[in-house]
Amino acid sequence: MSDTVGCTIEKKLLPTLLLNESKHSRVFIPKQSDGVTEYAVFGKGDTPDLEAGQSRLSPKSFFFPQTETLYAFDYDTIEPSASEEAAEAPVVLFAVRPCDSASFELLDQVFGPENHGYHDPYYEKKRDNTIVVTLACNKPGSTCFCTSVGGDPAGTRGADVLAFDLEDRLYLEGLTTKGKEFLARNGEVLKEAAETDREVANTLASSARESMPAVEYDRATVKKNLDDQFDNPIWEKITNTCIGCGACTYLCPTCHCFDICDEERHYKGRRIRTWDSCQYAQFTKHASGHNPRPTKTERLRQRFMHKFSYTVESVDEVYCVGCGRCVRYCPVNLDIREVLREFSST
Amino acid sequence: MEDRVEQTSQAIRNEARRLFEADEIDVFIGFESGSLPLSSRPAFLTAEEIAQDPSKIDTLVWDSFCTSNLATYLLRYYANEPNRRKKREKPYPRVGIAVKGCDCRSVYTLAKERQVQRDSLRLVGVPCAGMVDVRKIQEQCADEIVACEEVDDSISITLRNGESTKIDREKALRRSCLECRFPKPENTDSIIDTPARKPGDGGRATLEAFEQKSSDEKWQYFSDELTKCIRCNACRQACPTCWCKECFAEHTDLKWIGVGSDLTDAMVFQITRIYHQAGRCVECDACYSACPMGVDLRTYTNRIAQDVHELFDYLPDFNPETSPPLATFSEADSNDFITDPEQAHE
Amino acid sequence: MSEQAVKANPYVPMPVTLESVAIENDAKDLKTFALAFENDEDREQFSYLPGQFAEVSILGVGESPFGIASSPTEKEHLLFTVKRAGSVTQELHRLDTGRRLGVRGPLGNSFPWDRIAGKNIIIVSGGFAFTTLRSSITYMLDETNRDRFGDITVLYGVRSPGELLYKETIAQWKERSDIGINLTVDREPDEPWDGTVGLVPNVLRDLGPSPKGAIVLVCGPPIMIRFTIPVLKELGFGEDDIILSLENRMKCGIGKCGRCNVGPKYVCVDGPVFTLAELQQLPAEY
Amino acid sequence: MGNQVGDVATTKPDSTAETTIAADDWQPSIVAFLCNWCSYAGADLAGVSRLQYGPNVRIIRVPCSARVDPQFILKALQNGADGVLVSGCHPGDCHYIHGNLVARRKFAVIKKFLEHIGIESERVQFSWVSASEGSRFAALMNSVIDGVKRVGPSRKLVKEL
Repeated sequence: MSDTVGCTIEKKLLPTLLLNESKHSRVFIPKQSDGVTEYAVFGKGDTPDLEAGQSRLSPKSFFFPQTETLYAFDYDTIEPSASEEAAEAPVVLFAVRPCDSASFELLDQVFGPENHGYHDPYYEKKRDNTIVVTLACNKPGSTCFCTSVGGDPAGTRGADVLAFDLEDRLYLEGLTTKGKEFLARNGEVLKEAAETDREVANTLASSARESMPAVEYDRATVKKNLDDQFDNPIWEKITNTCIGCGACTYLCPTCHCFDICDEERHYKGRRIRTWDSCQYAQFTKHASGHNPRPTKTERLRQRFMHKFSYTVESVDEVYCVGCGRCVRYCPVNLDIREVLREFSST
Repeated sequence: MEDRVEQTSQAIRNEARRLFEADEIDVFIGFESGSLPLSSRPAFLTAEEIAQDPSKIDTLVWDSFCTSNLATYLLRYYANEPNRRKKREKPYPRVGIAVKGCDCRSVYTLAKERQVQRDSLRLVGVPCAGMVDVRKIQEQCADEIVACEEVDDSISITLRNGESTKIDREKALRRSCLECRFPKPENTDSIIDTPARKPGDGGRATLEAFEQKSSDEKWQYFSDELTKCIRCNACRQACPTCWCKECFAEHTDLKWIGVGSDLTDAMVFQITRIYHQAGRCVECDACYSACPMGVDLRTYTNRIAQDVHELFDYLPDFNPETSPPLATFSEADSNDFITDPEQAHE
Repeated sequence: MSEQAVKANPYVPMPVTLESVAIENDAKDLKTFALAFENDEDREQFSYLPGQFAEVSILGVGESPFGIASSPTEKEHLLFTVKRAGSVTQELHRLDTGRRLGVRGPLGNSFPWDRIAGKNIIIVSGGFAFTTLRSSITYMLDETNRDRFGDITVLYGVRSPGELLYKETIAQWKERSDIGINLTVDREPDEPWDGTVGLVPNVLRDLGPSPKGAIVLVCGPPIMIRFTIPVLKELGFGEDDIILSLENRMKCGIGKCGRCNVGPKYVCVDGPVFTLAELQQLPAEY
Repeated sequence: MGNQVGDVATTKPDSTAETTIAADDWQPSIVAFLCNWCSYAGADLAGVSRLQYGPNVRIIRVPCSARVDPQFILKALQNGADGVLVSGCHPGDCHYIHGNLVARRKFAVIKKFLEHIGIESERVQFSWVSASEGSRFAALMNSVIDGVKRVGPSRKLVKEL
C-alpha cells in the first residue's frame, strides 16, 4: 500500500477487524444509549455506531481519567499505581472525531516532557499505548466550529489512522508508523483503495467543511483584544448568566486542570488526581483565605484567556478545538462562539 | 389574535419598560432568545443600558424554553459575592425579575432565609404554562434540531436533514411542570395576564409507582442515575437555594466527601445536597435541566418535598411569614420512625 | 530513589525524616521543620538554589508547597518554615519528630544568582516571607560564596518582636562585619527592642540604599510590597533590578495542573521568582 | 520499587488485633452516636449494671443528638459501618431544652430519604434512651444488632479504598 492511496474496508467486515484487534488490544467504539454517545468496550457481536456523532464526554478521559490513582501507600510503602507501572494491553480508540483527536495533541504538550522537562508517566504510558483511528465528519453538528479554530472535519491532528465513511465502506489512511502498522496487520480485511475512493473522500470532506458555519475568529485579533481588554467591564456582562458550574470545563476536550488529594482509611490510602475546574471558587483560594480570582468574573475570564491568549503566547496553540460541547451543554447557553465574536472586532 | 408566546413576551416587555420608566428598578432579569434552538437564557437589562437604547427591552422573550430558575441570580446582589461585602454601605440595587410559580416560591424561600431583600425586588409574576424538557423533544427527532418555532401549543422543529416536524408542547413538558402544584405565582408586585396550567398533583402518582420498587430496585435505580454524574456541580450552581458560600463538598479542612468520580462520593454529594433542600426545594427542576448528563434528580427532589409535606404539612409557599420546617420543631412531631426496643421485642 | 526514577515520575515523593521542630514566634503558629533525607542518593540529587521550593507530603493528608528556608550550603537537612493554616500545615504542626514525610523537588526557578553575583544585595522583607531570604543570606555568607557578592544589606520588618523568625541565626549575622542587618517593628513594642520602629517602606526610605550596582530582593505580604515598590523606584532602582517571589495555590508543582498561573506564566515552573519588569507584563492575579 | 514513605499515624497498627471472622459467623459493626446527657449515661449504666448486649458497637459521644449532622451517618456508611444508631434524650428531656426536637425533624427526613434510595430501614435507626434506662439501652442495642443482622453486611454506599 502506498502512502498516498489508502485502503478500504467494507462496513460488514468492520467487526472482523475489531475482533482481530481485540485479541491483543482493548478496543473502544462509539455506542449510543438513551441518546448519549459514549466510547464503550468492543465485544463480540458489537458494531460501532458510526452515525452516533460526537460523544457526550470527550475521549480525553482515556489518557486523563476523571480520577486516577497516582500511587497507593500504606504504613511502610508507597507503590506506584497499576496504571503507571503495569504493562497494560494496548488500546484502539475507534472512530474518534477529528476535533477530539486534535485535542490529544494539545494535551500532549501539557503532559509531555516538552513542558518544562517534566514527564507525566501516567498520561504518557496510556498515550503511547493507544492507536487513534479518527473518523472524518461527513455531517458536522450545528454547534461544531472546528474550522474556525484551525481544525477540519477531516483533520489529521492527533490521529494514527484517518477514516472516511463512504456509505458501504470506510476509506482508511495510515498517518503514523503506529497507524500504518495497524493497517498492515489487518491486511486480510482491507482492500487497496481505488483513486476514486480518495476523491470521494475529498469531496465529502470539502462539502462537510462548507456546511460549517464560520465563527469570525482571528487568532491574533482575539488574542490582542483579550489582552487589551483584560479589565474591561464587558467581562462582568458576559459573566451575568454564568452560574459558575464546571460543566464546560469537564466536557471540554482540552481542559486539563487537576487536583491532587489523598484518601486514607485504616493506615492505607492512595494519592489520586482528579479533574478540577478553574470555574470553582476554591480553585485558586490560598490557605490564608486570599483568592486571586475571587468572583465568577475573574474565573470565567481565566477560562477564555487561557484558551485564546495564554496558550497562544506560551505554546503557540489555541486550546479550543471547536467541538461545541460547551456550547451545547452549558446550562445557561453561555456560548463560546459569541464571546469570541465579542473580542473579534478590530 | 396574537399567540400566547408573543403576547406574554410583549406583556413582560411592557412591564419592564414601565418599571424602568417609573425609576422603580436598576436591573431587570428576564429571558432572551438563546443561541441554540430550544433555548432561552437569562437576560440582564440595566437602567443605564435601557436609557441609552430603549429598544433593548424588546430582546426579552417568554416561551417554553425559560427553564432556568431566575431566583438563582438574585443572590449576587446581596451577600453572596465577596466584593459585595466591602460595598455594604451602598443600597441594594432594585431588581425587577420575571418569576414563574417556582421562581417566585424560591424568592420567598430566600427572603425567609434572609438571602434576598424582598423590599428591593419587583416581582413580575408570569403565570406558567410549563417549560419543555429539551431531551424529550430530541428523543422524538431522528436528527439534530437546527431550528424551532413555538406557536401556541405546538413547537415546529426543523432538523439538520431538512425535515420538519410539529411537536405537541404538552407532551414535551418537564415532569416537574406536568406535576407542578403552583404554576401561578402569588404575592408578586404585578402579574402578567396569561393563562397558567392547571395545578398538578405534585407528583403523587409517579411517586406511588416508585414506592412499589423494592429496596434493591430503588438502589439499582439510584446507582444507575448517579453513575452518569460527572461532579460538574451544575445542579448545585443552578439551584437558587444552594447558596452556601462554601459547599460541604468543598471543605478541605474537614473533608466530608472525596472529590473524584467514586460512585459513593457522587451519591453522598447528591444525598446531602438534596437533604439540604428539605423544606426549601420548590421542585423547579433547574438542577435537572442544568445537568449535562441528564441525571434524574427530579425523583428525589420531588420525594423529599413530599416527605416534608407529609411530615410537617409544609410546602415552600408564597407567604413570607411561615417558617421553613427544618428551622423549627413541634412537640407533636411524629415519633413513628423511632426505634423502641420494648415494642420491638413484644 | 534514583535520579532517573524521579525524572520518570515527578509525582512520587522522596522519603525524609522529621529531625526537629522549632517554634519560631510567640503566637506559635510558625514552626521550622528540619527534614533529613533517608536515602543518600536522594540527598545528592536534590540540588537546589535559594529561592526554590519543594512539595512536602504527609501521606494520607496531602502535600503543600513551601519555600526552602535552608541554604544548599547547609548539607545536613532541609528547612521549611510553615505557618499553620490549611489541612496539611495543621497536621505538620501536630507532628512529633521522627515521623517520616515525603519531599518532591526542588521545584521552580531560584533567585537569579548569575545576575546577582558581583552586585550589592539589598534584601527587603516582611513577616514570615523571610524563609527563602534566610536561605539566600546563608548561601551568600557562606565562606565559599561571600567573595562573589558585594555589600549585603538586610531590612527585615515584623509586626512585633515576637514575630521575628530565626532569632538565633540573625543574632549570629549581627556579629559579622560583612553584612548590615536592619530590623524593624511596626509599632513601639512593650518589650525591649534594639531595632528601629516603623513600617518597612518608611524605614527603607530612611535607609536609602544606593541603586548603583545593586539588586534588591523583596519578599513580604502583598500590602508591604505594594508600598515598597514606589519607594524603591524613588530611590532609583530599575524594574529589572527589583526581584520578587510570588505565591499562588499549587498542586502539582510541575506546570501541569493548571492552578497557579498568572497570565501565561506558571508560578511553579516559570517562577516563583520574577523581576518587577516581568510582573508588570502579567495580570495582577496573585 | 517499594519506598520507605508512608507513615499515616504515629503508632503502627497492631496487625494481630484484626481477626478473620467466618462468613456465617458475621458480626455487624455498628456506629452509635450517643448524646452525652442521656443515652451515653444510659450506655454507661448498662455497663456498670453488667447488662449483656452485643459487642459490635462503636460509641461516639456527642453533646446532643442535634449535633449529629446526617453527614456523619453517611460518612459512617461510606466507611463501612453496617448500621448506624443515633440516640438522644427523650423528647422533653433535652439538656439544651429542645435540641432533640430539632434533631427529630432532621432524622425523620434523612431516614425516609435513605429508604428512597434503597438503604434498608434497619441500617439507620434513631432512638431515645435516658440516663436511667440501662436496660432499655441494652435492649435497644440488641434490637439494632438483630435488625442489621437481618439485612446482612452493608454493601450499598460503602466506599472501596
